[in-house]
Amino acid sequence: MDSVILRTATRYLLPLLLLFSLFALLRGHNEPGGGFVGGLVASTAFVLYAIGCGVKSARELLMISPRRLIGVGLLVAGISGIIGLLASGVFMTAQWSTRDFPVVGKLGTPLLFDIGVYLVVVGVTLTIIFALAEGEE
Amino acid sequence: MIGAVLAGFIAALFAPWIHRAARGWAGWLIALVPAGLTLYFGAHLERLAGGETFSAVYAWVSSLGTDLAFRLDGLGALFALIISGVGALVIIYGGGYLKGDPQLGRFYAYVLMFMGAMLGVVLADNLITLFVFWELTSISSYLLIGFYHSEADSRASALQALLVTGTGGLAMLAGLVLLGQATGTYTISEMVTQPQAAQSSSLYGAILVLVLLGAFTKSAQFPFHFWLPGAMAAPTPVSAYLHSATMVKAGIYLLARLSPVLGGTDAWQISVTAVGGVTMVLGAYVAWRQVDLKRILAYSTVSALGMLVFLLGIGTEYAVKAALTVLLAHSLYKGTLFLVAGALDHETGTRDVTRLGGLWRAMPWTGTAALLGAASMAGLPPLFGFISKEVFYKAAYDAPDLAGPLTAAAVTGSVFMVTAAALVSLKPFFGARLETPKHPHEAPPSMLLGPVVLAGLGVLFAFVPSWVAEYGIRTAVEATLNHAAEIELELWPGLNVVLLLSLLTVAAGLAVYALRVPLQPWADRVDLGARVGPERGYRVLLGGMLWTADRQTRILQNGYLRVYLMTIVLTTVALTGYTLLTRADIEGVWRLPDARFYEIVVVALIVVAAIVVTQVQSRLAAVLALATVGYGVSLLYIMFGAPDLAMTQFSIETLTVVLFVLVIYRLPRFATLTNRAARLRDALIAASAGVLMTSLVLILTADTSRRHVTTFFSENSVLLAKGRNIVNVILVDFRAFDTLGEIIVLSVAAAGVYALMRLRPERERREALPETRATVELSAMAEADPPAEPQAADSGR
Amino acid sequence: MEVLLAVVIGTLYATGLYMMMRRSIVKLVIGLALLAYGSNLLIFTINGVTRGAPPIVPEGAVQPVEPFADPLPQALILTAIVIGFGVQAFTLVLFKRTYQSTQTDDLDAITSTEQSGKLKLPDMSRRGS
Amino acid sequence: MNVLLLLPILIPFLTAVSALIFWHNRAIQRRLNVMGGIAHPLAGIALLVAVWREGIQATQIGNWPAPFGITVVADLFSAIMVVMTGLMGLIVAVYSLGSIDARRESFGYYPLLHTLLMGVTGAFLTGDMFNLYVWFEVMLIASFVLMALGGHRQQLEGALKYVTLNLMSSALFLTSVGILYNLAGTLNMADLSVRLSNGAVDSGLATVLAVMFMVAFGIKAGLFPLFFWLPASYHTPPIAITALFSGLLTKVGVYALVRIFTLIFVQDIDYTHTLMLIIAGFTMVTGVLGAVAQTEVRRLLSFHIISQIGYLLMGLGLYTELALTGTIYFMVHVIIAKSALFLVSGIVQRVAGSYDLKHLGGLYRARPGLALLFFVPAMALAGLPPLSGFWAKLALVRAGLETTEYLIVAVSLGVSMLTLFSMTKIWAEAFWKDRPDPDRPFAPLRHRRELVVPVIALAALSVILGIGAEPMLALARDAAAQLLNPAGYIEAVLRGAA
Repeated sequence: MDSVILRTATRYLLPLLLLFSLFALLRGHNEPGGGFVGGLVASTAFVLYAIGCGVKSARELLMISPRRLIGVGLLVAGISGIIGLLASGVFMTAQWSTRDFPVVGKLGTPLLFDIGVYLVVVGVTLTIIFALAEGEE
Repeated sequence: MIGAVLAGFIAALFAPWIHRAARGWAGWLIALVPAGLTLYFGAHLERLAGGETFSAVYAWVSSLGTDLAFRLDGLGALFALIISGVGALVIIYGGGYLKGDPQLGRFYAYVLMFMGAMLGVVLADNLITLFVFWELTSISSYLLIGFYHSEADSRASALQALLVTGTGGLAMLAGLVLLGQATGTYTISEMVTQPQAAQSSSLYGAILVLVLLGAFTKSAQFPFHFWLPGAMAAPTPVSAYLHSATMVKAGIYLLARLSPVLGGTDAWQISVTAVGGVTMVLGAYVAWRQVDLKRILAYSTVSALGMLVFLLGIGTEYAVKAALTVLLAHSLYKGTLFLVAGALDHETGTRDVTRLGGLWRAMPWTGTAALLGAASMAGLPPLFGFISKEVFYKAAYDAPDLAGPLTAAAVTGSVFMVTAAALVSLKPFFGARLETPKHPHEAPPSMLLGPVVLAGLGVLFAFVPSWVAEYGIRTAVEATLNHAAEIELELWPGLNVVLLLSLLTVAAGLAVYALRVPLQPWADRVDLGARVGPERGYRVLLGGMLWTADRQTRILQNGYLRVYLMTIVLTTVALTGYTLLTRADIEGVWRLPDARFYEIVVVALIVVAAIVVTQVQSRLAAVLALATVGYGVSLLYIMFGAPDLAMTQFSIETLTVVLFVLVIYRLPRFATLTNRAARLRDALIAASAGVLMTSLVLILTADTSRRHVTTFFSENSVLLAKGRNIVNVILVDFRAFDTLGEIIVLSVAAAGVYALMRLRPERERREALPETRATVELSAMAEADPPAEPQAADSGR
Repeated sequence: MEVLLAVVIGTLYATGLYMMMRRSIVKLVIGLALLAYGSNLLIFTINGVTRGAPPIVPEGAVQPVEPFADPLPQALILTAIVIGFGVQAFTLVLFKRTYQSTQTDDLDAITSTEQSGKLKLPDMSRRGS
Repeated sequence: MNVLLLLPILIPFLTAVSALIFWHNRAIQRRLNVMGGIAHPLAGIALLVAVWREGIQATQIGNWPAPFGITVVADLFSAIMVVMTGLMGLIVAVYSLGSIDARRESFGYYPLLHTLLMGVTGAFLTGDMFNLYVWFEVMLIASFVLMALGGHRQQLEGALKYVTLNLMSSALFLTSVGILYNLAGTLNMADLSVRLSNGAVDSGLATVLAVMFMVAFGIKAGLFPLFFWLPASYHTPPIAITALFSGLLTKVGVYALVRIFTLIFVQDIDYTHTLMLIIAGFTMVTGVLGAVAQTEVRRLLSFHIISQIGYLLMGLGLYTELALTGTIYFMVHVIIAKSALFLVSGIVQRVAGSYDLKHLGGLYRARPGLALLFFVPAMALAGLPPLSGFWAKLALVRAGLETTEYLIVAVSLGVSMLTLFSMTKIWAEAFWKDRPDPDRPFAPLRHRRELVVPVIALAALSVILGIGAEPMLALARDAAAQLLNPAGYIEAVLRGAA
């Protein structure tokens, strides 16, 4: 799979796809999208990059180990639930900001939760694919 | 009273320590517990004779109607005295018999535990509590029969005894529960006051059979008797105690105890008398033809137990009196003889009567005890055995029905008992002196005390029969019958038919003894298969069970994943399909196809791709066809208002293809491994599941007006949850808990993949295939669990 | 339309199970995937298919316009799809490792954990004489 | 009270996540493991006390009213099961410290262990059918990984079958949940109970669905003829994992059966519960015969799991208060006794070098303490009085006789005899018999404290549960009464709902 075209294409595709994934994540509450779709798109971006440029450089680009990403994502999701527990006494009760933000609309713990989902999905997918790709070396 | 029962268990806990501390004196020391109990129960005799009873109730498992209820009455006291008294002698005896054995501490513990359990049985006033102790005696017996656990024979005998008595015990449990149901109480003393409750119940027959099964197995009645000779694998003091004096009499106790509730009916009389009679005759007949001292005694015990059951079956006041008298006499003389046999074995190194002879000089005390015991067993005056034989004959002779045949049976059994008695006493001690493996000495004091005391009591009781009658037998009979009774025992009843029968019995018995060698070939011919029959049945049953177990497991758990899958699919289809056809009204209008062209195209694409998956030979083609199905499904999602699903399905499909390619790359090509018939069969099974699912969908889509919670989501998504994409709002807010679980699943899956790829057993790299028989190094073992040991491949097809 | 979808679902279940009952590890995992599609589509279909009309509230409105697809089954299926993905990835790797370890792709040969030990009958014959 | 319901789920969650974050630090992971292991049962006990004192507890996740959001709810049965989960978690967590190798530890063993506990706890506490599916999946994936972790050939082979057959069950479960939503329009169990009992749902179709659920959960519970995955795989992972699985996984399947067949599917008891009795009988018999045919201790014990499941199902099938009391008490008893036996067999293997009866022997003389530690739970399992198994058996037998289901009672008593037979087989072969290879010395037991203390705790519990059976039985009876009168459960869940 050592193709110059693919390598170049993925290099340009990566930022685009990542941007789209963030967009899908943030808009998810109102339009089709969300943490899952966003996370999957982002991982696809990295997977394509890994196919084009190798797993090693994909890892370098990601900077953080995908396994750690999983831990962080779970923690973020967990914390978003616990915020609700602390604030209202019931686990996962949504807490919202009072004013609107551009693109996203209101900020709230469900969004935080969705970010956690996003991180977990990226971490999981990349852990799996990287482990498989490297396992055969 | 609970203290008396628990004393044995508590002492059992400490026995090994006492043994370690006191060494040779431990037996004498530990025997203080049962000796103390003997005094304790003895002290109650006076007041029991005065008509009092003693009871104590402690709440226990009230939810299941089980209280620790104990009640000391005459019957219980008679048994309790035998249990604790013989127990004390046996423990002292055991200290000598097993001197130097590393397991002696355990012996004390088990015997004490048994004693506690046995006392529990005879004192319990609650059926379930009685059963609890009953089972504990079985397990103590198991541990004691298997005392010489290195011997395969001991282990097999222990198991046999446990299985036979245990099975009977479980039947009895069912019987006792039914009895409790029928009478409305589990308290025995209450039950006894209303016998009609059980006997008029429709369950009476079942109760009787089940309870009798328990009693008969425990008391070694034909055809369950064979475990008792097997139990002789136990150390001799154990045989004397459990398998002669006490545990085997638990069944007798139960029959006596429940006779007011269950007895008196024709069914009771016929079955109990018949079983007892057959056991009595058979046991005695087999006894005299043994050569092993302990086996002679074991079969004669079987016979004596049969005698007791026989008497309880007759069930008259006199028969009950006879039963309890015989019981007392038997405990004394049989205990003596077992302990003598043990001493002979211990001192000479053999129990084979053909190799024993002329030992009187070497072992005069033992010999005296043996003679007294045997004379009592043979029913010679002036011994207590004579008195018991007299009342026994009289009970049979006076039986209300069939007195003739019953008396004949009683006499026949007794004749052979006399022979057996002669065999164990005359043969070893008199006649020509035979060489034995060990040079014989008189037994040590610890081993003489038991036989001498028991034999002495046999003499003593014969001279104070009225005292025994007043304090031992009468109260017990009254407790058994639940009404007052007049009891007399006499050493010399005067010249009558019964006495003549006794004389005849002794003469015939001695004649058989004298002629035993010439009679042997004849006897072999009349073997009746009694000894082999039921035991062979046991073996066939056990073997059959093992065979069935093995076979069914090989068939069910056959190792073929596809067969497992097939079974599960067929079970699902059969159960669901059957239920659908029989329990549900299938109706409703099936919507006519209103599909649009492009929808039909997508549907056709999916169907074709799915079928292609099953047919292609190339792995890559299969993966691509699978992906086509996946993309097709995501098209369906987008067409029918589920963009989120479509996007998710689409991106996951893409990643899945990458995954498959990464993995399948290294896997082998497809090969067609099954033949056409198997493929057709599988296709039919799979199709049946498909048809079921299609039908379900058709039935269920007929009515989709059941949305119940959806309205809440659509109404509140924007207002309360501040999101317009309802699916996403459900995922991150309304049902975010699901999503939390979901990302955990993902995380674990990732961790799993990572671990599978990176964590491999070290030796896998070295060996292409693991060896078939693992030789596990100790060092590796101590460090970590080894892989499962592969077993020899002996069931492969 | 439901009739067609019902046929699709039946086909997916049938082909999935058929593939699982082959003797090949790879076919087994493909069969599992087909089964997953089948059950997702089943939930989707029986809970009402509605052309177009995703369950999204138009901007400015507070409620979606009827008729709209039931969002709950969609959320459930989405969860199931994602869970299925994770499980499938693990399964795939597990099967691959099994193949590497056993050196065979033939499921019928993968039975080493299954043999029942032979049992000897307790020997009673030595007793009695 | 909401926090009490959440803690048993959150504690293992946070333990697992923290351990995941400290992936490379075994020492911290081990410490977290113990802390989480202790906190979990404590939280469970707190919950049980609350339910005992104040009645059924429920909370709505995200504060969305039932039946729209997800309800977490604990009645006595749930709370008992949560306590047992925490207890088993603690026992196995400690035992693992001494028995799991460093390599497994550094590949996520502890996070996986606690994730499994979280999944199990979640399944016991959720009041929502789909959420139950999710927790099942959490539990399953964690068990998949634990089973395969280490990558030995036998583990992989076992895991292959385990995974495949359990995924079948999941697919069927998911399908059934979809159909359930179609039929009733709700996923909340209490709401389902209401809607299925008030005629809103076609009862014939509900019965069909009930049977589908019975099969789906039946696979997880290991019922006849769906149990194949269990004997194929349970003996392959390290013994600590086997013990945990044996204690909890099939029990979750049984829990789910009990829950739905007391709360939701009670519209055609004659049919469904009779079917259950038939299956229960076959499960008991085939399981115990399977055990009888084994000589490998772990396989033998694995088959016993199946047999015991038959007893649990028998109580549900009889469907009286006493019968359900029996099931619940039996569940507690069997979790303890069976795990103890597995853990003891692990010690035996360490000392004597094998799990195979053919190679074992001589332990009675050489290791009397170990013999006692085996004997107590073994006899408890065989139902010997006055140990825990006896009361469980007695309750079921009584319930069966009271409802005149004589056949199943006879079968259950026969099976208990065979159970005793197979326990004495281990006893006679591993302990009584002389060592077949007297030249091979017994190995000294390393990590004695971590290995022996949990087993002693379990054996002691088995004795206490037996001799002091009354408190637990009374608790089980109250739990059974709650199950038979779902009104309280429904009220607690739907309280304040529209």
